[in-house]
Amino acid sequence: MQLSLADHYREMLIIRLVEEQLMVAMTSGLVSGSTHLCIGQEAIPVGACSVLRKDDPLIATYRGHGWALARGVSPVDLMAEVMGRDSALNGGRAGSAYLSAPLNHFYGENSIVGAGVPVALGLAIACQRAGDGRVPLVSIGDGAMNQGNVHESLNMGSVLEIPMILMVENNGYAEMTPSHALTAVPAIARAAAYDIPGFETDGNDPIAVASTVAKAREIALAQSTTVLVEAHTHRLAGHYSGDVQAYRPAGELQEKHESCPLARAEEQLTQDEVTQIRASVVSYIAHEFAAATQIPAPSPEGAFDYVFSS
Amino acid sequence: MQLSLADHYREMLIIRLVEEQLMVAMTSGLVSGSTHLCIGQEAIPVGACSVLRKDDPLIATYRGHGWALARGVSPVDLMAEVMGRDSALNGGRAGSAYLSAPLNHFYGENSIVGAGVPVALGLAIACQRAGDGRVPLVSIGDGAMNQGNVHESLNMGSVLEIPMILMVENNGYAEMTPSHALTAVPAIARAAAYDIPGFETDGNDPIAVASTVAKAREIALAQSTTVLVEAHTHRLAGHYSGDVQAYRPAGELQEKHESCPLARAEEQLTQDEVTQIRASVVSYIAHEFAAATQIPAPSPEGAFDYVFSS
Amino acid sequence: MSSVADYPELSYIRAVNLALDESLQTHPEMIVFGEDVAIPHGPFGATKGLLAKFGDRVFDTPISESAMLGAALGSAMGGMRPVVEIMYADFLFVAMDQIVNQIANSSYVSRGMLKAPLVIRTQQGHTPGACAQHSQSVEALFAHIPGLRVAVPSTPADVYSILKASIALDDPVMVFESRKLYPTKGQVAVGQDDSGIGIARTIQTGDDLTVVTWGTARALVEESVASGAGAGASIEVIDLRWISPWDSSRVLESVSRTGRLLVVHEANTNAGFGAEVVSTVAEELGSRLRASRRIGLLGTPVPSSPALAQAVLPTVARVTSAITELLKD
Amino acid sequence: MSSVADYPELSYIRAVNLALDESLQTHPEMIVFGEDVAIPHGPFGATKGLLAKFGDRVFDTPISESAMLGAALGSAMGGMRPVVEIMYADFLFVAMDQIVNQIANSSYVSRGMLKAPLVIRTQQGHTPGACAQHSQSVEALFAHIPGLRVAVPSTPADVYSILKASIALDDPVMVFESRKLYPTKGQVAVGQDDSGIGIARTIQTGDDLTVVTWGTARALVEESVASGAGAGASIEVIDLRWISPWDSSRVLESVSRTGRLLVVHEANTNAGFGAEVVSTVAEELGSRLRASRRIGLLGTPVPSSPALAQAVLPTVARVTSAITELLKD
Ligand SMILES: Cc1ncc(C[n+]2csc(CCOP(=O)(O)OP(=O)(O)O)c2C)c(N)n1
Ligand SMILES: Cc1ncc(C[n+]2csc(CCOP(=O)(O)OP(=O)(O)O)c2C)c(N)n1
Ligand SMILES: [Mg+2]
Ligand SMILES: [Mg+2]
Repeated sequence: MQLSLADHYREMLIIRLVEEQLMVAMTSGLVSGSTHLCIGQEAIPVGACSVLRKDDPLIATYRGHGWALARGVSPVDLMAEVMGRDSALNGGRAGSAYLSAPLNHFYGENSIVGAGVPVALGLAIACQRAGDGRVPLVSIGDGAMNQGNVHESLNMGSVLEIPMILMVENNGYAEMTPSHALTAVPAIARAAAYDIPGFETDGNDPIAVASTVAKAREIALAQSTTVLVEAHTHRLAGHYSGDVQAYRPAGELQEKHESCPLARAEEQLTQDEVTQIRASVVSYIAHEFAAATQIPAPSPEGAFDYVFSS
Repeated sequence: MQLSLADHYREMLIIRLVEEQLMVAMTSGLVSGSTHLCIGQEAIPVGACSVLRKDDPLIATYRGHGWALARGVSPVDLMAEVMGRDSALNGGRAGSAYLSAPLNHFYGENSIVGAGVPVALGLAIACQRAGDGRVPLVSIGDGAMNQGNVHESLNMGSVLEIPMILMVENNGYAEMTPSHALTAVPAIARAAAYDIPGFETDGNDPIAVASTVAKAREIALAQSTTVLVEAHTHRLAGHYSGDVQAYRPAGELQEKHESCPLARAEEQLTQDEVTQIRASVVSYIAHEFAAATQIPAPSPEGAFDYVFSS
Repeated sequence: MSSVADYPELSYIRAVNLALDESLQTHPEMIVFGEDVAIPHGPFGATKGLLAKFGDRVFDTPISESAMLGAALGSAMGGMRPVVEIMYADFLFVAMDQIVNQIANSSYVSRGMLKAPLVIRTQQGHTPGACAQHSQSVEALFAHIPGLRVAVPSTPADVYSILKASIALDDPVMVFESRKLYPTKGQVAVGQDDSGIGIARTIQTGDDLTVVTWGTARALVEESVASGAGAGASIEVIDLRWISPWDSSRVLESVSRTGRLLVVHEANTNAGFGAEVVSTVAEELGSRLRASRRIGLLGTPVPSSPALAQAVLPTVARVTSAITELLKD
Repeated sequence: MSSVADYPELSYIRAVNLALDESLQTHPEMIVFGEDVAIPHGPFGATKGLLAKFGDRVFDTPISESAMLGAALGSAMGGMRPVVEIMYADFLFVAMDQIVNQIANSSYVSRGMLKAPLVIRTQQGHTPGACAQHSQSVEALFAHIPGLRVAVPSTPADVYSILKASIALDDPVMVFESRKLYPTKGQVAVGQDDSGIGIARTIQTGDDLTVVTWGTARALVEESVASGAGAGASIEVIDLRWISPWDSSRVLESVSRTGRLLVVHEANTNAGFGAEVVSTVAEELGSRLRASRRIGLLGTPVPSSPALAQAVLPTVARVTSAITELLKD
């Protein structure tokens, strides 16, 4: 079921406004610690989740608010978790960088670069054996391509013929260092090293992402293989909340803002559509944020539960 | 200074006979624990060391007796170390699988699959900064290509432009599992994933190995890059000393023996040359072994020294 | 219930094999994987015959421990019950992130919504000639990590029951087997479940000294005591079997009677789990702990030569002289 | 020698920066590398200005901790003096093999012929909002490994002198800095070398109770004591500064006077280095150790929400009540 651009836009806007709301919350001292926002990268989770099955397992990085929201996590729950409240997600245990929503088949963010990929491989093994057609997707950053665990997982996924999608969100930077200074070749050029199919896509266009991910998913299942997708995008905010971005070349941010997925969608939608969607999402997020601030901090008594589940 | 085939043969024979002598020693209970012999793979260290500078740093795996010998370690020292004696190498501390000969610029074997590669990268950084034209070589097995640390090092060697040679000895197996079952593509096919030059060579021909390594070394220095060499060979013995090799397809060993580097060299040399070299090496190794058995076990008092060097 | 006399004598490695076999029958969602575990039957034979019997529920992997352990976590969260073999405990270090930062956290951070019913089987310790990279005993490191359960079985019976219980548990368990003990034999209560997670075993009772041990070191203690160490005194010997959780109440009860405590393990003494045992007792019993001592590796990497290894690893002689000295206090 | 009053007030992070700067001048073979340390000045500013001053002796690496630590070992054996930054101690787990199986063994197995003069700088501990994967205190794990030296400095003065001494040393040293302490200020004896490897510092003397602490936990102890904990009693406070080697003789001398021991660290209590401290004292002093206690993380992963983190991490209140209780014994 293909989403219209207006639908995609609405979803992307939800993510954008949640992230912006969190920036405000941070400035107001409502968030402890730092967060990693996905501003500029919204088209990737939105496009991908529009074609994944709702029960395809999902794993993201610390920059994963967009994936949680695109997978159906409500903004109030997510913002409450980021603010350390007793949220419906992880009750404040996870915070911004490590949250999960198991009921939404979102197995969570991961704060260790690349470390979600081996875990996704395991989920993929479980899906394959269940034989019910689910295919996990794991998203990482471009810089993560140089972690050993990613390498090991791609080779293992290939030789064991495990259907899985590795989404590489190439946002131009790893922290404060431009990607090309760290990685010998683009992510896509590594697919051949594992004999797996690889696709590139415009990560600022949710429809392009959707069609690439749909194709990747089909091939993963049909050929029983791991598939790599590299989505080109740009991080339009700092690496983390306090990042002053002194390392950016002059004019870069401005230039990159031109290909912002929201701006691009707005060009294609009518003024009316945009105005209407904006109005509804703005008030939606405002309400959700207000609701999140009403959620109390978790009770310390519970802090010792669930170290083990049995 | 190119070695003649006869010289190569002599060197390879030393390695072969040392390994066979160690098998006998094992059967006689003179060796504690297991060893990993390089029978069938002698052409690689011999060919490579014939063109490396004597002070090019070298690192090998647990299957590294050949590298130590090709680098000039005397058989008596090596065999004594393997037998846990107070050898001139590591005084029995290292044993078969972890020995080193720093005076020969052999930084040692490594018993952790792939783990010598990051260390070699560091040596390469030191060589590059010394600026005296040394280039480290690190040898690993084909199965090691799937360890994360190898991946990380190749990428880092590439982006930081570090001259280093990674030698992959593809001997058909990783322990008891044939290589193709474990690795999605041949090692050589991964060079492109790091944007580094890659060469294949006949690992059963010391002259082919020598010329490939010479070329790799030249390019590493000239282009300031890490270079990958895949040498095709075959392990003609078990993975470790006690391996009964039940996993081998019928006839495989026999077939592979035909391309044994020693057998092949013998075909090209005259009968006289072979007889003469054999006679001298046989008696040389016999003497060295006898000398090794005379070396006492290390004194336990020294066992606490050098945990730290300062 | 069959009488004890009927139970078979099995080697430690065969007990491992049997526990895996029976568990694969009991738990249809269980899978077994690792390096050389399927077609080659396992480097030490732990998985012998399982491929033939259970087909692709038993499979070989590349030499990629991070991917293996991540695959264990992911497949466990996805509804399976993986048992993964890490060939030597020394190799855990190439993949420790998946244990410490991933596996150990999953239940806690998700408030129990993500479960990780998985077992990491490995073997550890020194055998003659093994190098420093194949000789370590590393259980203490994992006991320090919240969210992991850690067992160190020392007999065929214990490895059998502990493995079965660990596999049935919905939490991640690390089982540290012993390469040195693989050939040793003992009666195994086949079919009997002993799901005592964290329960120690009292090997012999006594009133003058408590000796706590586990894993390969247990044999040193037994040999020392059998050969008359502390003759005349009455010595209690406890095999912890688990170090996380561990049976502190049993040890406390014992030392509250004996007033003396010796802990013997093969791992390095410094910051080893013996320190946890002694300090827990010291905290609880105060000056009623009259004398204590720990015996373990003496602060060096393990050298390969038997002549050297003997000097740095725990020995029967060291156990015996510690027993003698402690009894003087 | 300038008088103490003349020494500048520096922040902890600035003291790190100065130690690196001065060491780069002293040791021409020293190099500094890590993620974002050169062009971006370091994620926390530890390496600010070093690239400009020392050029390519300071360089950025890909996000590849195994390769980084291997590069540290190799370059050290090759004659350099690398100082590598691991951004968070939690990331050590992706690369622990290079530390435990490679770096720690090199001197011993080669009988000192291969030297590894390298420093692994990292920072650890919890700060508000940090998740379980960015909050751990892991020093105890490394103290258990023969061949490594481990420091946990708690003040600008100490991190400055410890770093300089560690860099000058021909052995591998792990320096666990503290993110939480980075902004804290203190006088630093610039130019004065205090090469006391393994030497603790007595913060205040006393005769009724010995409190041993290190790293971020020191502040809890100081605050507790300053706010009157154990009022009327005389409390000795020792900051270990190093846990491998550690200043056991100082602690023993102290407890032999006080008979009571409290150890406070931020790391998990179970199998933490506090256990080594208490059990060493128990072994040496026997029943003269009348009472002891350890305070640390209470056995959970560290939750992100401050409301929860506060419940599981050590606090001033927990220190104060432990002091009160211990003084009753
Ligand atoms: C193993 C590990 N090393 C380092 C870090 C610190 N770190 C966090 S994000 C990041 C950059 C990652 O870049 P990239 O993969 O491109 O993802 P992006 O942040 O751009 O989304 C680094 C180095 C980490 N979290 N884990
Ligand atoms: C990290 C790690 N995992 C597993 C092992 C066990 N192991 C030793 S040798 C070996 C096979 C390696 O195969 P390959 O790299 O092809 O080298 P070869 O033995 O054929 O020379 C394995 C799995 C190890 N030593 N280190
Ligand atoms: Mg990026
Ligand atoms: Mg091989």
